[in-house]
Formats: sequence, C-alpha cells, structure tokens
Amino acid sequence: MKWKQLIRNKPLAIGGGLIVLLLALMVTSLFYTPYGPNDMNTAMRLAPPQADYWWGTDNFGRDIFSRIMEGTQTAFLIGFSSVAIGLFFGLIIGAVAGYAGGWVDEILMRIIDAKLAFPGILLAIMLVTVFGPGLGNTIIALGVMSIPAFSRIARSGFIQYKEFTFVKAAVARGAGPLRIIFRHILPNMTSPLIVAASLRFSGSILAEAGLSYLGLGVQPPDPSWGRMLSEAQPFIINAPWYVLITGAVITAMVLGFNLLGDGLRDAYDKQG
Amino acid sequence: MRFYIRKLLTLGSTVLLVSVITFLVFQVLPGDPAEIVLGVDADPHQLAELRQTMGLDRPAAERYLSWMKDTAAGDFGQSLRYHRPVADIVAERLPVTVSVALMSLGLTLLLGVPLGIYIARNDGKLPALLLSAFTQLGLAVPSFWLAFILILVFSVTFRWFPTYGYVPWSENPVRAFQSLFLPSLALAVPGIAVVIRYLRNTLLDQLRMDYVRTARSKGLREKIVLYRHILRNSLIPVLTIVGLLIADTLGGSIVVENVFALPGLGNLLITSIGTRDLPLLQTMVLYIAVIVVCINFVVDMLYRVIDPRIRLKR
Amino acid sequence: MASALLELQDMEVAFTIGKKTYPALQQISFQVKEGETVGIVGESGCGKSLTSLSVMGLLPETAAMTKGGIVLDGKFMEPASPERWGAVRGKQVSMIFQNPMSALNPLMPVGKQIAEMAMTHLSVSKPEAKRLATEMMVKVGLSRVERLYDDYPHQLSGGMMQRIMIAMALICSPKLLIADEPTTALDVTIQAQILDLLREMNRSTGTAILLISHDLGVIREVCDRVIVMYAGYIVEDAPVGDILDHPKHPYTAGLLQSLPGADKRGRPLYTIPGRVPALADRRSGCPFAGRCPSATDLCESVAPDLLQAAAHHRVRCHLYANGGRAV
Amino acid sequence: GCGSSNNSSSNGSGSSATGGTGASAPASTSGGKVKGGTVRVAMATEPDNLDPYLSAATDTGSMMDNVFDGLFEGGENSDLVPAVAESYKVSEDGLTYTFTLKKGVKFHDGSDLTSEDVYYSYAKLAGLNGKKPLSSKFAAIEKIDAPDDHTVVVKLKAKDAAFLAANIVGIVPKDYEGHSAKPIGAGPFKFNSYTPGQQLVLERNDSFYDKEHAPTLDRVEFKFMPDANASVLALKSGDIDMVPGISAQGALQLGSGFRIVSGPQNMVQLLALNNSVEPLNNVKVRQAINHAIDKDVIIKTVAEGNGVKLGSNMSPAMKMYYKEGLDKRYEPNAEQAKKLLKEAGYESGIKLTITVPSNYKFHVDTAQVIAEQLKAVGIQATIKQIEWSSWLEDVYNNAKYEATIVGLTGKLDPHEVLGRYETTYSKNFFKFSNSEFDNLVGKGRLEINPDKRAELYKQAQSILTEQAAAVYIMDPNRSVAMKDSLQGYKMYPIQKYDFAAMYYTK
Amino acid sequence: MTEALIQASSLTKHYPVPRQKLFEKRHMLRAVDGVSFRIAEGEIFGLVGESGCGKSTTGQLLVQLVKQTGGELFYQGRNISELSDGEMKSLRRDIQIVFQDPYSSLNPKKTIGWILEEPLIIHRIGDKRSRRKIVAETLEQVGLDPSYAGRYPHELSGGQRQRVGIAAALVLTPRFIVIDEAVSALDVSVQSQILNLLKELQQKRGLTYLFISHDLNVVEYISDRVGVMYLGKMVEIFTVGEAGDGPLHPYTRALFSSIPDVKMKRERVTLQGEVPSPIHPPGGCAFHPRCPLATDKCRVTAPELRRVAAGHEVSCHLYEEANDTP
Ligand SMILES: Nc1ncnc2c1ncn2[C@@H]1O[C@H](COP(=O)(O)OP(=O)(O)OP(=O)(O)O)[C@@H](O)[C@H]1O
Ligand SMILES: Nc1ncnc2c1ncn2[C@@H]1O[C@H](COP(=O)(O)OP(=O)(O)OP(=O)(O)O)[C@@H](O)[C@H]1O
Ligand SMILES: [Mg+2]
Ligand SMILES: [Mg+2]
Repeated sequence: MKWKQLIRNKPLAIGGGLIVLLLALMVTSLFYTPYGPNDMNTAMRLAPPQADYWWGTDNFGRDIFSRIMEGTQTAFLIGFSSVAIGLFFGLIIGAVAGYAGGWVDEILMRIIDAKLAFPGILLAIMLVTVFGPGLGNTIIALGVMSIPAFSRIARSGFIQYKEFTFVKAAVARGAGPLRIIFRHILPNMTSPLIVAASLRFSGSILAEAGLSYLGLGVQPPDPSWGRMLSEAQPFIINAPWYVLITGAVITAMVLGFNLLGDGLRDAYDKQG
Repeated sequence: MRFYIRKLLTLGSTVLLVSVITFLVFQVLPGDPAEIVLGVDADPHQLAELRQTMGLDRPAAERYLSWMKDTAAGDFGQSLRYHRPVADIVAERLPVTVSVALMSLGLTLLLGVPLGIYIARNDGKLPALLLSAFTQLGLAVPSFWLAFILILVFSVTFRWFPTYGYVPWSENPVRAFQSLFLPSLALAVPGIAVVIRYLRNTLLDQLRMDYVRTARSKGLREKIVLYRHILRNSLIPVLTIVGLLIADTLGGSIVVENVFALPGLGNLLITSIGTRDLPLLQTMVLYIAVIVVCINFVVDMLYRVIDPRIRLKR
Repeated sequence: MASALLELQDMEVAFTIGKKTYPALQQISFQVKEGETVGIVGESGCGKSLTSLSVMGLLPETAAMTKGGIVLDGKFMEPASPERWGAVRGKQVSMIFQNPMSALNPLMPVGKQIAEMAMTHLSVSKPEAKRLATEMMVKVGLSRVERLYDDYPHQLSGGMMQRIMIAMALICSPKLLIADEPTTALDVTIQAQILDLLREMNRSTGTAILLISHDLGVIREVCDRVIVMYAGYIVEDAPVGDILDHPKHPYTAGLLQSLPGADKRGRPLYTIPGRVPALADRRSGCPFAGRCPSATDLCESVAPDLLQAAAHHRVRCHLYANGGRAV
Repeated sequence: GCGSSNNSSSNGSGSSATGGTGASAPASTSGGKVKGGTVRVAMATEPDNLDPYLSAATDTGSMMDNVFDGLFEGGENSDLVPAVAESYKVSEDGLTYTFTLKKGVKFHDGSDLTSEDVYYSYAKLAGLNGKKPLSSKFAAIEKIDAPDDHTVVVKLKAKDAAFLAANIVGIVPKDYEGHSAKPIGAGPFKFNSYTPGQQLVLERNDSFYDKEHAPTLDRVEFKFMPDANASVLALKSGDIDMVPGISAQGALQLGSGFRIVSGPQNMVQLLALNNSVEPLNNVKVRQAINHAIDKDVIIKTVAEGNGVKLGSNMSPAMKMYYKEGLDKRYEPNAEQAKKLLKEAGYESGIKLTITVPSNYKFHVDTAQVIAEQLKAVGIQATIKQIEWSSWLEDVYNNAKYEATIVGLTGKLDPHEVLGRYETTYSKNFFKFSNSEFDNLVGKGRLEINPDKRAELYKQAQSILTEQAAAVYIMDPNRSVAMKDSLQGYKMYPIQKYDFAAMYYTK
Repeated sequence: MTEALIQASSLTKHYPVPRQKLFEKRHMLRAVDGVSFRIAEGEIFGLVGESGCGKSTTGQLLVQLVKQTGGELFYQGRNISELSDGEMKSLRRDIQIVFQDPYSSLNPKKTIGWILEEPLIIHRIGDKRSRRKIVAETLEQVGLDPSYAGRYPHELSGGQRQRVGIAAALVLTPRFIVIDEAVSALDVSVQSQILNLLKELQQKRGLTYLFISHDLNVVEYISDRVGVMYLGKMVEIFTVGEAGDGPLHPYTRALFSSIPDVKMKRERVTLQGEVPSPIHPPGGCAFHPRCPLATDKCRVTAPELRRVAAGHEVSCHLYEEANDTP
C-alpha cells in the first residue's frame, strides 16, 4: 500500500530510480570495472562507443565507461560529505540561533547573511584558491557553501517549533533544553532537512563541475565527472559522445537528486 | 522610519562583515603576488621594486588597516597587473556584468512567469508535463556545458549570434544585445526553471486558500481570480527566490563570462586570482558581495511595497 | 406561502480518492423559501460545509455531484457550467465563511474587495462602486468607512472583517446568503453583534439566510427553521422551536442533552458514545445506529427514509416510521 | 631540424576561406597577395603593461613587438637580425660595443630615432639615469656614449657573451613616459587602442623605415578570450581569423578551411627531479625513471604528435647549441629500469610524488601518462596538483618537491637556458650540482667565439643527460591556426608574431 | 475556605512591543496586569474572558511556562520564584497543564506510549517495566485502551487526542492542573465526554484545576468559582451555583447575556465596540468605554478588586460605596 503510493509519486519514483541505478554503479565499481580507469590504450584514442568500449574512449585511450563508474565514487563522496558538513554546521548554527533567539540569533544571522552575500560559486572559488584545489578542499568548500541553506531551515524550524504546544508541554513536564532540541524538535525537522539535503546534493555536484571547468575542482588522479566533462570539452566536435555522455551522467545524477527532493517534499506535504 | 534605519544598520554591519571576510580570505592566499606578476624568470630588480610598490614588505596588519581606511575613503588602490586605479577597472567591467545579470534576470522573469502560470493552469496535462520535465533538465545541466552547446548551436551552426565578445550599448545597441543574448540565456536557464517551478507550486498552493474561495464565491471569472487575486499573492514567495537568484546569477557570470570572453567582473576575477592581483580581487569580491547585499535590501523593500502586512505592521 | 428560492433535490456528493468513490452527502433534499432563515447543525464532518459549497457550485476538485441537483430561483443549475455559476454567485447567492481573516485577500484593501463585487455584477463605474461599497459598510455597522475603505484585512479586528464579508456578500442584494460558521472564530460579545446584524439584514433586505453552525444556541437566535445533519444525511428538519424544545431524532436529542450549563452542575453530562464515522467507515443501515441508545436490529440493516413525522417536521428514524409517511 | 618554416607542417587543406569575414576582408584582389585587411587574433591573456620596459608577460611582448623595434630582431634561426642598427662592432677585449644606426628611422609620432633615444632607452634599462635598473641584462653596462646621431657606444663592466642578444629590446623615444596609455615605438604597426578585457588594436605604420619588410595588413586586433575551446569555436564560426598557441586538441576540431602552422617553440618540457632528496639523489634511480618513460607516447597522446622529443635541456630550435642524439640515450625499457632500481637498492619499488601546476592542462595530462608508465616499473607515482602561485613558491623558489612537470621557455642565449643548473644559481630547483658542468657553463659565459661557445654548451648538455638531472620530454610544437587565406606567418624560436610579414590572399 | 494551594498576588506579565519609530518610548503589552486570586485545594477555579484578555498567559504563569514580570506566586505557601532549579523541577511534578489544541500539543513524530512515558523518564520514576505499567494505567483512566500506546497522534480522533493530552498531564500524579481551553475545539458530544472525565478525575484524585475557557456554559457547569478577566485584569471573582449570588460586574453580566441560549430567545445586553488593545488600555476603569453604566469616575480612577460578599469579589465603582461604609 505504502509502496504503491510512493511509486505513484512520479518524481520520487524517477529520481529514486536514477539514484539507485547510480548507487548500483558505484557499488559495482568498488569491485569491478571493465578496464582499469587509468589504463591507457594509446592505440584506441577517442574511439567511439563500440562493443569493447561501451561509451568509447578518451584522448588517452582510457575507457570512458570505466572512468564514469569510478567517478560515481567521487560524486557520491563529494555529495554526501559536503552535505554532511553543511548539515552538521548548518544545524548547529540554526539550532543555536533559533533556540536561543535574541542577540545570539542576531549575530549568527548577520554572519550567515554575510556569507550569503558571496554567491555560492564565488565562495567556493575563494576557498579553493586559498586552500588549493583537490578532493578534500573541494568538499570543504562545497560544504561551507551549503551551510547557509541548512542553517536557515534549521533556524526557522526551531523558531516555529519552539512555540508549538507540544514543546511547551514538554517544558511543563520538566524537559531540559537538550531533550527539547534532540527529542522533540529535531525529529520533526527531518523532512525539510532531507529535502534540502537532496537538493544541496545536486547543487554540490553542479558546483564541482563548475569548479572543474575553472580548473579548481577535484584533481587527478581522483576521478571526477566535472573534470572529465571539462577535459572532454575540446573534443566536442571530433568526439561528441565523450562530452555528451559525461554531461548526461552529471545531469542524470543532479536530476535524480532534484526529483528525489521534489518527490519527498510532495510526499511529506501530503502526509502533513 | 525606524524600520529603514534598522535595515540600513544591518545592511552596514553585513557589508562590514563581508569586507572582513574578503580581507581575511585573501590574506592567507599562498604565493608571492610580485613573482606571479613577473613570471618564472623575473628580473630580481623588477621583483624587488614591485614588492615595494605592492607594499608587500609591510606587515599584514598594517596593510589591513590602510586598506580599510582607503576603501572607506573610496580609494581602492592600484591594480598590480594593470597598473591602473582599481576603481577605474571595476567601473569599466561593471556595466558588462550588470548588463548580463539584468538581461538574464529579464529573461528569467519574461519566460519564467508566463510559463509558470501556464503550467499551473494546465497542471497534469501533457504540454505542462513536458515543460516541467524541461525545467527539471534546465536545472540539472552544468552552466558552462550549456554555454558551449548554445555556442555550438546558435553561433557555429546557425551564426545567429557572435561566439564571443562584447559590444558596448553606446556603440551599437543591436549588436550589444546580440553579444549579450547567449550568455544571458545560458545564465538564465536554471533561473527560469526555478521560477517556473516555484511559481507553479505557490500558485497551486494559493489556489487552495480561503480567499480564493471567496473570490470565486463572488462570481469573478477564473482569469480575474488568477490575475487579480492569486498572482499577486504568489509573487511574494517568488520575489524571495528572485532575490536569491540574483546572487546565483552574479556567481554564474564568473563561469559564463569566461566562456563567452565577456569583459566583465567574473572574467576579470578569474584572471586576477591567477595573477594574485590582490587589490583588484578584494575590491571585486567586495563589489559583488555588496551588490548582492544591496539587492537583498531592495528585495526587502519590494516586499513592503507588495505586502501591506509588512508595510503596515500594527 | 413564499415560493422556494432554493431547492435541493435528492442530491448526492461523492469524493473520488484514488480509484474509490466515497459518498459524503446522500439524499439531501430541502428547500429555502424567500426571506426565510434556515440553520444547519451537526457535528464536525457531517457535511454541513459541503452542502453549502454545492449550492455555490464551489465543490472541491475531488468532489462531484453524483445524483440529484439544485434548483435556484426556479432554474436548474448545471454543475459544469462556469458561466451560469458566475452569474449566480454573488448576485443571487453569496457566502460568508468561518475565518474572515483568511477569507479576505490579504493584499487588497477591504473596500476594494467590496467594490469589486459591485463592479462585477452591477456594471457600475469605479467611483460608483466605491460609493455603494462605503454605503454598504455603513449599513453593516462600520464607522469611519472612508478610512477603512483603504485599509488592509490585517489592520482590522475579526469582528470588523466579518462585517466586511457581510457587506461584500450583501452589496448586490442577493436573494440568499449562506453563512458557514460565521461567528465560530469570534468572541461571544462580537458573536452577539454579528448575529444581531444578520437578523437585521434579513429583516430589512429580505435576504434569505442559510446559516451553518454547530452551536444550537446560535441557530436558535437567528433561524426560523433548522436542519440537523449527521454523517452526510439530513436526519431532522423542522422549525427551530419544535426541534430544540421537542427533538424527535435521538441524535438531536443527544446533542441537546450533552450541552453543559449551570443547570446541570453536579451531574455528569449526557454523552453520545463514539463519534461521527469517517467517510471510509460509513456503512449501510441507519448511519446513527452505532451510537443510538434506542437502536434496534432494523436500524443496523435498513437505512430509514426522511419521513414527515409532523407538520413541517421531517425525521429520518425508524422510531417515527409508523406515525409518519415517506416524503 | 630547427624552427624554420621548412619544419612547419601544414594542416588542413583546400583554399576555401570561410565566409562571414565581412569587415576584415581584404580591400583589393590581385591574384595572390592582397593589400590591407584586418586580422583578429585570439589571445588567452591581456597585456600586463603596454610599456615595454614595465611589461614582463610573454604574451604582451609578442603583441607589442609589432609596435616596438630594437637594435636587433630575433631571427627565425635563433640568430640576430639587424633592425634599427645597421651594423655593430665589438672591441678586442669584448667590453665595448659600437652600434651604427640606420638613417631615416622614425617613431610613430613622426620624430626621428637617433642615438639620443637609444641612450635614453638603455640608460633607463641599465639604471644609469639615477634610478633602479629595469633589466638585469643591462646591469652589466658601465657607460653609454652617443658620439653622433647615428652611433652608440656601450661599455660593459665585464665580458658578457649574452649581452648582444639583449639588444632586441625596443627603443623608445626620448623623454616620453606615456607608454602605458599610448605606447610609441618605431615598429611596423602603430598602437591604435586598448580596451581592457576586450581588445588591443594596432594599425599599419605607413612610414615604416624598412621598406622591404613593410606591413601590408591594415589592422591587427588582439581579442582577449580566456577560454581556449571558445576561441576554437570562434575561429570555426569566422569571428576570429587566427588563434596562436592553439592546443593540439583544438587544432583537431577545426576541419577544412584553416591552416595550422606548427614548429618547435624552444620550450623544454621536462619531468624535473629534485636531485637532493631520497631516493632521487641516486643517479641510478633517476636513470631508471628515464628508462621507464616512453616520451613518444606522451607526444602522441598529450600533444597529438606535435612535439619534438628531447634528451637534454636544449630545444632543437636553438640550432646552434643543440646537441643531437641525446634523445636516444634512454630508450624506453622497463627491464633496464627495474634493473637500475635494483642496483640502487630499491628493488621493491619507490613512491614518487609528482607536483604539477594545475593551470597547465598540458603538464597535468603529461603527469597522468607518466604516472601510468611509472607504475609498470614499480614506481608508485602520486599526482599532486597545486596552483601556479604555490608552485612558484614551493617548487621553484624553495625546491620543496620530489618531481614536477613544467615547461621551461626558450631564450635566445644558451646561458639563460643551461645556467639554471649551475650549483650557485639561486633558482636551481633541480638541486643539481656538478662541478664539471659548472666549469663548462662558466667558461661558456665568457667565450665570445660563437663556435667554441657552442661546443662548451653541447658538452654541458651531455652531462645533464648522463646524470639524468631530469627527464627531458619534448619541445611541444607551437601551433598557430589561421584562416587559409591568411599567409606569411613565420615561426620563430621565441614566441613572436610578425604581422608585418603576413597578408591575405584571395 | 480551605488553605490556598495556589496564590497569585499582583501577578503581572508585560511583553515588550517592538518599537515602530526610532526614538519611541518602549511600549508594553500588558497581557496580565496585576492579577490576584487564590485557589483552594480540591477546587475548580474557572477563568473566562474574551480573546486576548490574558487567560492563557495567567495559566502559563501558574505552571511557570512564562516568567512573571511582576507580582508573586505561591504554591502551598512557598514563593515559587525563590525555588532552586532542582526544586522547580520537582514542583513540575505537582503542577501540570493541558492545552487547547489536541493537534499541536502532541509531538507528531512520537507514539502515545513515548509521549506518556517521557515525563516519567525526565523525573527518573520507576524502571522500564513499571513505567510501562503506569502508562497503561493512565491510559485506562482517561478511557483509552492501553493498546493505544503504540499509536501515533495522527491516528487518533480529536477527542482521543485530548484524552492523551490529559493522560500526559496525569502520569506525574500532579495535584494541580491548568486546563487551558481543553474542550473548546471539540464537538458537543465529545466535549461532554471530556468534561465528565475531567470532573471524575478531579473527584477521584482530589485534584485542583484552573479551568480556562471562553465558553461560559462550560465554565458555569464545571467550576466552583469563576474569575472574569478583561484586558489583563481580574474584574470579578464569584461563586457559581446555589452557593453564589450571581455576577455583579456590568462586563460579566453582558458577557453572560451574550451567550445564545438553546432554551429560549432572550433579550440581551449587546456590548458595543470591541476589546481595546492591551498596549494602550483605556485610562480609569479599562471597561469604561464599553460600559453602559460608566460614570465620570470610571473614566478617571481604576477600581480595585474588592470583596462584596463571601466568595465574591468585584472590581467596579458601582459596588464600592455599599461596602466602604462599614
Ligand atoms: N477536500 C476533501 N477531501 C476529502 N474529504 C473531504 C474533503 N473536504 C471534506 N471532506 C470530507 O467530507 C465530509 C464532510 O465535510 P464538511 O466539511 O462538509 O463537514 P462539516 O460538517 O462542515 O464539518 P465542520 O464542522 O468541521 O466544518 C467530512 O467527512 C470530510 O472529512
Ligand atoms: N509571547 C507573547 N509575546 C507577546 N505578546 C503576547 C505573547 N503571548 C501572548 N501575548 C499577548 O498577550 C495578550 C494575552 O494573551 P493570552 O493568550 O493570555 O490571551 P487569552 O485570554 O488566552 O486569549 P485566547 O482566548 O485568544 O486564547 C494578547 O494580547 C496576546 O497577543
Ligand atoms: Mg464546515
Ligand atoms: Mg488562550
């Protein structure tokens, strides 16, 4: 019954399907890829898709499919870690601001405002320039980029739920602030946070692609779709499949998480 | 009155924080700006001279304070790379970035709002579904990729628009428009998608509101209910989104200007990072951030125009 | 005897959720005569609002009239005819709602919202509409109307907003005013003012009123006749005094008995066990059988018809099957 | 071979020029060569300063070289061609240089170029005007004399074989300081306008002194386009006429209607090894790495075949000084590499971090290939990308690295190339130290006889190769793509675009 | 009268109003403005008044969900504001509250069992098994099957939820419960069930209630004494039923006459106008602008709450003279 409802929710079904597919690809890539992702076959450079190379090869003669598979790991790593960072700090800032209110709120929100004044990609560019490009720093930069989104949601959630009578009731029964925050308010905020996390996930994937284009993203030898896409760019006329396939995979993941987020929102809306 | 003063104060404090963040970030930038300017085989004489003119021989704290002081006085210093006042350089580049941002904002609203209304009115029907799917795609495509596809299709294949460059409005408005159209479009696509989705959702939400029922019970025609009653109420949440979009648009212009070789701030920013042109970088980042802050301020004010509940509080 | 202004003929309204349909209103037949004030009472979820919305042609999208129909002022109302409804709504029938705050457009000055109504139906110019609106605002007891005209809903108190709603509803002098719980959100003192106003309006303009409330006291104050609904059915329909003083249906009787008051101090209140069944839980037989103290096996299996138990008194109960006759 | 036109390869066929060139189309048509026309050139970077003495960027130099002329010009074969100077003499002791100037040379503002101007220019560069010297190449000047309008006598403090090549620097008019805004030179093109972020426009100097080499093009417009792919698309769509320094991949996208000229650009791309850190301080390990790397594969994949394999730190573009055959010293041989590693005591393999400047895609790509190749002989290479500025700081200045890939740009004088490996050289980031080498290079600096000098440097190259100071990979070709109708482009051992020699054909 | 369990003396709660103009004086919203009353052990004290007059605020002051800005509150003779944190926590076991909205007063993400067990965990009462037992017993006491422990609030009807709300207040076996509009959102048939339950619990356990409602019929039915509030002030406290002598204050009278009666249509005193803003309450007697009997004195001097008879206090100038003369 519940399953049927979820499937009827089309965005959720399509988005979830895409994500599951990509997850499966990632899990497989941990054990098996058709070719070594870095194995070069200089005799087969920029080969179009064919039986041996499903999605063709790149300019070093590496198997694009294997590299895309390998790249799922980085993509999920970037997505999950940056969202985790954003969620963790965003939640703390938002919770403190929302729960404490008053001047604490005022100060924290000023800082968030100031951070929002830097367009996300600019902030990421600044951080990556300072700390240097690379997987770890990209994740940190994208994580920092996500903090405001989460802290705003957390803050408004806390402000809203603080006034809810069930919270007041818990206070009347002697519950302390920690219990109120962790047992009463947070469980009620999971839905909007999950939705936001899903949307930020795709935001991080897109931002990584942008950073890669500017040469500031994940660096070799870590495989990255963003870098693959910008590396494929020069071959747009000679080997269009390289660009199209890489672009399509990024789009698929972003689309997947966007749809998932939308679908979850719909599902929660209906429930609430 | 009090509201405005309060708003201005928060605006001021945000700007101050922004400047501090900007400064701190660029102070920890690794690398010797002088050497980057002059290159690997720099002449030691030139290097020493440049270091001195850049003030790199002074302690950081001292540079801090003097930058703050000068900036407050409107003196942004000299670009290390271009040997010209930063203010002049920024003033040259700003119109390009602002033009692109405004055009893309225009495109976003001109396309996003009608399409959003269309989808909401035809919710569940095939064309609306296709459009929704299209907007989802628009949101999921990396912007530089989209830019290349646009160049490939509209410039290389059809030759409708130039592949690069910028023609000032004062020189030739038509060519100026042409030169800015593709970049603006590339920049606007995600925004259009966001506006469509947002407008659709709020419209559908509003449709369920009590006052809509009242409007219908008055015997108003559906069109009037939609345009006179629902749309205005839906604009408030859309306004928030547009406010946020402007920041994204300015951020996105960094990438898009690079692709289209537009002489705007975004383009200059990337070059300046490479050359560690600190005075220029700091000023540009500060500019962009202040623009965003000011736009949010304007959005706040617009809220008050649209929504009497905020304007006439108590 | 005045002619029937509104007549509902064996109307049935059902919700479609997924692939199933759930009837929410069944066998609804009643009349409202010109100038008459009729009340509808019943517990939450009995179908009071749904009844009123179907009269306005404003059923929710998931609901549809599946049987019977509505005759308004002698004309049969086609359910799917927007033009027809557009001309009727506001002009012949208008409606006010429970929560005036959310029922008014928050972004439009209240005066304009009234004038809009006049301009839609009376084909008057803007200044003329404004004049009519301010006049109407004075009539419903608002003061300083010139200033009030440009105020926004949030600047007004609940009572004032409800007066605005009434002014809006009556500006085109409709023949019927539907008021769905117009005072539930208001304080007793303000409720009293609004009820006075409704009565006054009924008296002075001859507008018939269909008043929905779950408060029997309110019904008594305003109405000539009252319809009791239960689980989508009309269970009793009679002049107000008859019903409140000598209720026939066990449900009506139960409702009256369970009312608290100073006179019942020290004694436990009468309670109707259970609650109104949800749409999906409705079953055959008398809908009230599960909660009825005098239910028999017959009630469990056979749904009673709405019978004429006395002059002007209809009851849907097997207890009165012998004395009455089917309508 | 050397960097001359006979080595240039021509890519692309047919003579069908693409349309849409409207404004830039040549004015008249007469068989082949056409007078006039505009060339729009895509440049990746903007000029750093229009003043030739304040600018340091190579790209700026190559644009402004068309505006400024010096006593000499760099020739196609790394030789010196007289420009403003008619002739010169060197004294016996090699300390005094006497230059005779051509007559009738005029600056763009119409004034004559005389020895006064040369004096002014050189005094500024050498710091003889009381200010700091602007160029260390001229710091060796002791004094300058201008006995008459057309003679300049320069006296050096010490013998310096590299001094002559320094005289390609442009001469500026006396007492004019406005070059940053409006540069004035004596070159074949005049400065027209500079729009920051957009373009630098030059126009023909009709009163150019060298009638033989007078320019034919009306205008040259340098358009600044940071994105390399976008400039390729722009060339393809006809919005641009010429893309210098087009990437090998970009060149492949063009298709017919375009010509690609390429040749060695006098750059040495190498895998620099830090000779002072374990285990790279062992020459056997360095040699093993040399044997492990197949340079041909790198040239094929990274440069699409457009590169000349190298064996030492000298490009064949430096015809005179290039020692042939060194590129054959280390043939790719995994067995040999393993054997050398074993002898060095690293049988179980080594770990190596290759630091690469992230903004050079070319080097990053090379690093990827090398890492794969090293894996085959048991060397675990990790690629660490850092920003250019960090690279300068960590690698170039402080030699905090194990291995790095970089391209060392060519110079006209061999000392500037090989001097990098001198033990005493402050930026010797190889940490290479070899007394024999130092000795050879030291002698070379003082040797004025060109042939003897060349011999010394050739010997020094052999030492570098033998000691495996680095892995010398290739001199990647400089490729310039242009419309078929654009002709006359010449390849130089330094980055130089001589638009005076270029013209449109019908 | 038995000893007072709860005593409020000049209890005051002022909320600061955000300033509208820059140099404006900071205004206060006088939600509760010097209210004094005593509630005896075992008594049901009703509190009525129009919306916004400060009923809920008073209730929340008594359970210390909001802190008073003035006045004192005594529980069993002890001044609550002098209690330490630990003492305050144990006091919370004795004083409980039931809220109006049965929808928002239960945490939607938790089962009924969890909600009912939580207070026991907070106060470290019993082990897991005994807590379960207490929960089951409490559910039975409020007329719910113990199997409801596994359900979520949204699976329950409004009446059932309100029972859970009452059960949550009962698990700690309090002595005093504030019941804030606990039956207002319910249908009459359900309302009577809950009223019966509350009355029954009160009698069985000897509980004391502060019973807040704007429904005068309900208050009259259940309370022993009723306090009437207007604009943050207590205007009258009177005893209900045979023991009392009926309300005296013009406001109380108007209020009671405004209740529509099912029995008969009767003549009413309809109050004109609406309740003024508690930010700028009228000077003198706050009720004077709407009072049909207002005199000049009422416009100037605020009356005080005075005893006019046993168990009857009124704050009105009309009833001063009679009592002033001894
Ligand atoms: N949009 C809807 N979708 C599904 N069911 C609905 C919808 N609206 C109303 N219902 C159901 O229809 C029935 C009648 O609803 P209606 O609103 O007419 O009740 P009511 O008597 O007005 O109750 P109340 O006193 O709470 O306003 C209820 O059982 C309700 O659950
Ligand atoms: N947290 C608060 N901040 C500011 N003002 C408040 C706050 N809580 C209540 N008020 C104000 O205090 C006054 C009294 O509120 P209270 O909720 O006690 O009224 P009430 O009598 O319970 O009304 P109702 O019958 O509507 O529940 C109101 O004017 C209200 O707006
Ligand atoms: Mg209803
Ligand atoms: Mg309250």
